[in-house]
Amino acid sequence: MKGLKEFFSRHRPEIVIFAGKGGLGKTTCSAALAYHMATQEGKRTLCFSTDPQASLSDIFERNIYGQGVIELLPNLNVVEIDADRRVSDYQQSIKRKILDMYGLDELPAEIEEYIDSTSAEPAMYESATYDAMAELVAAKEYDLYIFDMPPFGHGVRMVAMAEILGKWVEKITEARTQVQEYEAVAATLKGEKATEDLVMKELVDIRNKIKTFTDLLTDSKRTAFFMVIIPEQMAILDTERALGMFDALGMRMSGLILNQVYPKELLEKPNLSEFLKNRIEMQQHYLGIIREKFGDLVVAALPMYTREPKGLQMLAQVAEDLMYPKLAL
Amino acid sequence: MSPFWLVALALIAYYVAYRVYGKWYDRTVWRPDPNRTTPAHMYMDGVEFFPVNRYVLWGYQFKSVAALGPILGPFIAITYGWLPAFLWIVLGNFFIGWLQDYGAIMVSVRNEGRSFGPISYEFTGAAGRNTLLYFILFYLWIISATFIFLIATFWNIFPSTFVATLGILVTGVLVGQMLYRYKMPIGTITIIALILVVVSIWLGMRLPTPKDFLGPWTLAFWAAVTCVILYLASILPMPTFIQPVNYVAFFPAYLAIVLILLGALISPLTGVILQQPAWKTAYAPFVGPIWPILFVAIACGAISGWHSLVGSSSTSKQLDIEPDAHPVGAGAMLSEGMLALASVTAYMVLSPDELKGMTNIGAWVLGATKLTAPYLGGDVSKAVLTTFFGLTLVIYALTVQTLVTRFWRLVAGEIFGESVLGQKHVATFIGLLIPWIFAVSGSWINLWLYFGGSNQLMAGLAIMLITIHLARVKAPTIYTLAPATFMIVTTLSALAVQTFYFFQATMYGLANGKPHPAFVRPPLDQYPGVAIFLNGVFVLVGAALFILGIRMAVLTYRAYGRFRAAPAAPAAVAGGSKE
Amino acid sequence: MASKEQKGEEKRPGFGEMMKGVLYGMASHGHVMAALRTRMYLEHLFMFITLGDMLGIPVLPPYYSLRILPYAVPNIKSWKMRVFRERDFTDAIY
Amino acid sequence: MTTLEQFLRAHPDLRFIFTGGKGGVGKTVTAAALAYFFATQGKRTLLASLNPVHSLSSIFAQDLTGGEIKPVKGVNNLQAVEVETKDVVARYRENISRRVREFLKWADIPVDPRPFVDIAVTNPAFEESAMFDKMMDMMVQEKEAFDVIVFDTAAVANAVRLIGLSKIYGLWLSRMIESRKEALSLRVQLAFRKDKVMEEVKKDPLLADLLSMNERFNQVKELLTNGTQTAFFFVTLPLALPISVVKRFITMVSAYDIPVGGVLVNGILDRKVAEASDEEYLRNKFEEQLGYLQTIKQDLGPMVRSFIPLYPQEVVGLHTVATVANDMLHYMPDFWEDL
Repeated sequence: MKGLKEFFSRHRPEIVIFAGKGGLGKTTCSAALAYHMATQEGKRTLCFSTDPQASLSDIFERNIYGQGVIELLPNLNVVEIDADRRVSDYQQSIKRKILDMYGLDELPAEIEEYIDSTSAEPAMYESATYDAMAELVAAKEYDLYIFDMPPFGHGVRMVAMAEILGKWVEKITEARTQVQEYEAVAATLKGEKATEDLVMKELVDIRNKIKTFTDLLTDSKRTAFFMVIIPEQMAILDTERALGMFDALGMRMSGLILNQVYPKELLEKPNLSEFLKNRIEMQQHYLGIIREKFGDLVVAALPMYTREPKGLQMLAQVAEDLMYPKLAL
Repeated sequence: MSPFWLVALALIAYYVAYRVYGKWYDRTVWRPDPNRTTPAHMYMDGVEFFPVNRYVLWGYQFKSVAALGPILGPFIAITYGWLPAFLWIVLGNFFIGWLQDYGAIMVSVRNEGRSFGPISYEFTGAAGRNTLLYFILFYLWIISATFIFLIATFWNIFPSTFVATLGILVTGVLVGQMLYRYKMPIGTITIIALILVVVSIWLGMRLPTPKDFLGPWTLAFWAAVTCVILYLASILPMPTFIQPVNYVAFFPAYLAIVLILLGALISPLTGVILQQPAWKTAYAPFVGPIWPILFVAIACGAISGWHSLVGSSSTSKQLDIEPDAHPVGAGAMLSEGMLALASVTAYMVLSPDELKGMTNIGAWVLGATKLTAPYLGGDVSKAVLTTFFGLTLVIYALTVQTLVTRFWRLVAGEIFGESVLGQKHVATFIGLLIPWIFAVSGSWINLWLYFGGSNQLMAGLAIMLITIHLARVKAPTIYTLAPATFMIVTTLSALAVQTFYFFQATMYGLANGKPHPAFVRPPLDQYPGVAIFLNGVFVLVGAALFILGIRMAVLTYRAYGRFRAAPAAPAAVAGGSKE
Repeated sequence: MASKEQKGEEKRPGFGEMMKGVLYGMASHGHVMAALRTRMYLEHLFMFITLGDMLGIPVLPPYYSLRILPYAVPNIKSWKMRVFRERDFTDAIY
Repeated sequence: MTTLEQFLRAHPDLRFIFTGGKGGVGKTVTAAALAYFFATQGKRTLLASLNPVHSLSSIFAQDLTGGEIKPVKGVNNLQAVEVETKDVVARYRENISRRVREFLKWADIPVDPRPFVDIAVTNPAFEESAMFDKMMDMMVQEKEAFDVIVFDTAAVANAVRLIGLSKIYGLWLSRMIESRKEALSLRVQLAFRKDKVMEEVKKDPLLADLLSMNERFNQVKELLTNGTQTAFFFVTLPLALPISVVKRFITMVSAYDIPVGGVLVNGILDRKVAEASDEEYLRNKFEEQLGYLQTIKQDLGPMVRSFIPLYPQEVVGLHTVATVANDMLHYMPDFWEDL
């Protein structure tokens, strides 16, 4: 197992994404990597959690949820977005824009209701998260962005979403362009000047944003995807499924990170409790399967820590294990 | 006699129709109200409904209604002599023609801008609309058959026109590209287009196509080429093909009208005189007796059903104020009458020698050249003028036919829905294959009369719909009921006569084992079975048109009776709300 | 075409203007209508995938659609009218 | 502390059980154990997994895939289903794309409208709505066939969405219905064949769908907020992250008037196991656990219903589910009282 250090010596991604099922340690890995990159490699790093469970706050032991970008240490910036609030802010801004554009005092009821009820659209929440990510990346303020993906659909959904949004904006731009073309011709024939299309301007803006980000996400040179896995049957099945989804999207997984592994050496301890012995043996069994199934894809393995990894000190430990894994598969 | 006097007389008649009869009729029947909100304002959506100034609308309506009908119809009509044709064009227009065009616009304006499909639905129910739908399906086949035949014929008899036509099409496509892709100003585009039109004519003269090069199959070949062009027109986006081609075609086509009218008006100076007899016969074999045939032969010059379809489809939705309907509807129709007169004139100036037999479809070109050459450079320019007028004939036929083919596809889509037959490519293919077969059959005069019959019948039915509306709002109906009845009886008779001819021909064919010589042309004379079969098909087509026509007539008369007996309709039904 | 709100009592245009109108009507008006209609259907498509749920058709997440909404506000009514008007085959002659 | 047993005795009419919690805390296992328990009590029980990625099959070590309700082999009265949404999504898409195509009947446009329609109906979130839809379906339709339905509501994000949805979904639905009605009445108004269009409008499948969805939604909302029939159980581990998730979760759920059944603490390292050896691992872990359990007791004390020990093996197979079900009701860590 080569470790992430080796990976980063060969690759210089601008974005690192941790995907996978919830509860396996994605957030911990994200936080640890961010900590390492910021403090050891001197990279301006942003760690972004899209996980609605707000665990970044717990890991850094500081409430950062919905507070915007916070600089925890020099170079180490974290943000945990409150997607709900983002959605409602966005809705407000649209309302205000309509009022301003037409000099209205209040919105037509139909429009107001329409805007309000969009928060019920299940994808609204994800789109808002996506938009927040795109916006941060577009600002280009950091050398490295680390995203902790939400657990639903293994975070792969987010990429699928990027793809769909990309296609969507392509299509509506195409339709709009044609609308404009015909409008322009009608105007030309009438001897009038075609009016500038404000919608088009907006679309170009949206498209640039989505396209830049989606291109970045799908460029394996600039974006690295890691998935966290633990040596249990269900996690293995899940990982296989996620890899399938990745393939379907035409994307490549940069590596798997094994977590919560009991050191095999423990077995040699003479008075090992039956309990631990059983667990370790079970793990060994699944590790074998992992080796067989994923082999070289596993880039790092984290031991089962004796304490829940939180706080900067523990993070330093996790980071160390991530970069230079001591465990062998 | 100089054609001038005829044109002058007609002008006076039309002036009276427009100013005196028209104004009186307006006061008595429609009472257009400048304050009544028109659908253009009521439903303004900037796409279908929006007010357009009356000059523009007049130009649009005239352009949409003026086609090959008034140009070629008189050619058949003068079989009986020019006087009956002349009288029909003047009087038919005076008492019937403009009333229909005008009424179609008004009835639509007073019914929320609805077109004839919805109006027939409202007045005569689903049965009426469906009958109309199927009637139109056949009607369009027949139009297509005649126009495809004519285009093919023109290309063959004017060898310089094919390349010129191609030039116009290519220019049209270029204009589309300049407009849509390069977004050039329309002035520049027009200048380039006009230069290219001249180049096209020049090229056409330089590169004549060989005459009859495939022997009897030449016509079939040219008809197939026409179908290919029409196919493209039907499936390509309208704004980038049909419309720009129309734009380019507009200039030569209308220049031709202006030149002929001018030629007729200054004929006392140029010395061109009438050479055709005013009266020839009351019965032409295989064409039919003067009544009802004359009235359907001039397919558009005096009255045409196509006009009310156009008028109620787009024009009525864009009428700014009700009084505009008079100049737009009546004005355009009377102008069309002038176009028909100009054509009659073009035929009249030909000597009986020049107009030999019924085969010379190019007679109009000959006459037009004769009328205009004297003031356009004399004999030297004759070759150019022949190409030019030949080309305009093709253009008239082709531009209308592109719309007809596309329209047929939409009708097929409506009838066959999402099944294969309603599918864009399949529908277009069928909408061209059948007319192609019809065209190749060669019974073009009789087909033309089918076309005229169904077209004028359409007009009669349109006037009936107008009459129903008037009955509904308790306005005087006699001024439309009488013409409608005359048109319906005449056209049904004409259809019956033509169907009977085809029936006779089929029987003759079956009895003798070879097709009747008057109802077959090369190449089908080589295939008697096919020719006889086609005659049989034409019997069926005629019967279908006849039966659908009768059905629609019955439905409209019934509706008329019903509305006549009903108490006055509330104001809302009578038209837009009062402001 | 510019709409004339003052009805009935517009001043008579000069001959040149008349001819311009007539020529435009003959040469271009049909084309303009065809272009406008094509534009309309394209706009239908555009609106379906941005604000389709305004028609009670639950379509894509309108997160970015909302940014289009302000521009569409004044046209929503006429858009609905255009979408829902039942069209007949006889409306398609232009 | 009211134990799970006491709680269940006090709520004999419970029909809908939901489990929630952070990912990886053992929700599915807990749900399976609860269902197993109800089944052994002689209640006709349905265990429904609403996860986008199902694991019922691996937990019961038998094939429960396919989206059909299947009996669980080896347990009387217990049936299970791994809910699939493909059919709902496909029907949904087809329905919408047909409506859209209708509007383009006369459209003569230079583009192929199909990809536009496709993109308009491609939405990963449809699956979530569809899942919610299926859940509503089950609550309304399978009510009679089963005495108890246990829902495993997937990772917390989905569960939040599911619950959140139940509030805004109503708003969204009623707006959709309104728009659709407006659309249909406009259609009639702008039709020339009013009677024909009226017929079509009456049969409008979209509106029918929306209305039935609304009706089901109202029924479900009532059921969801009914404390004698419904209970939400939250699963946590004695670790900081899952605990804070559960806390946030409970606040939210209560705000929606959804009855909370209680908190189930999973993965308890028993004192005996920890002290049986002198490994640092277990000792440290036990120490750490005491701290977290203290937090739980402090913050969630009265809500705690049961404890599930940490097993040396992964919970896979029917017998282990049985063990969990048994422990869930009877296991009590001896140090809880002293915390």
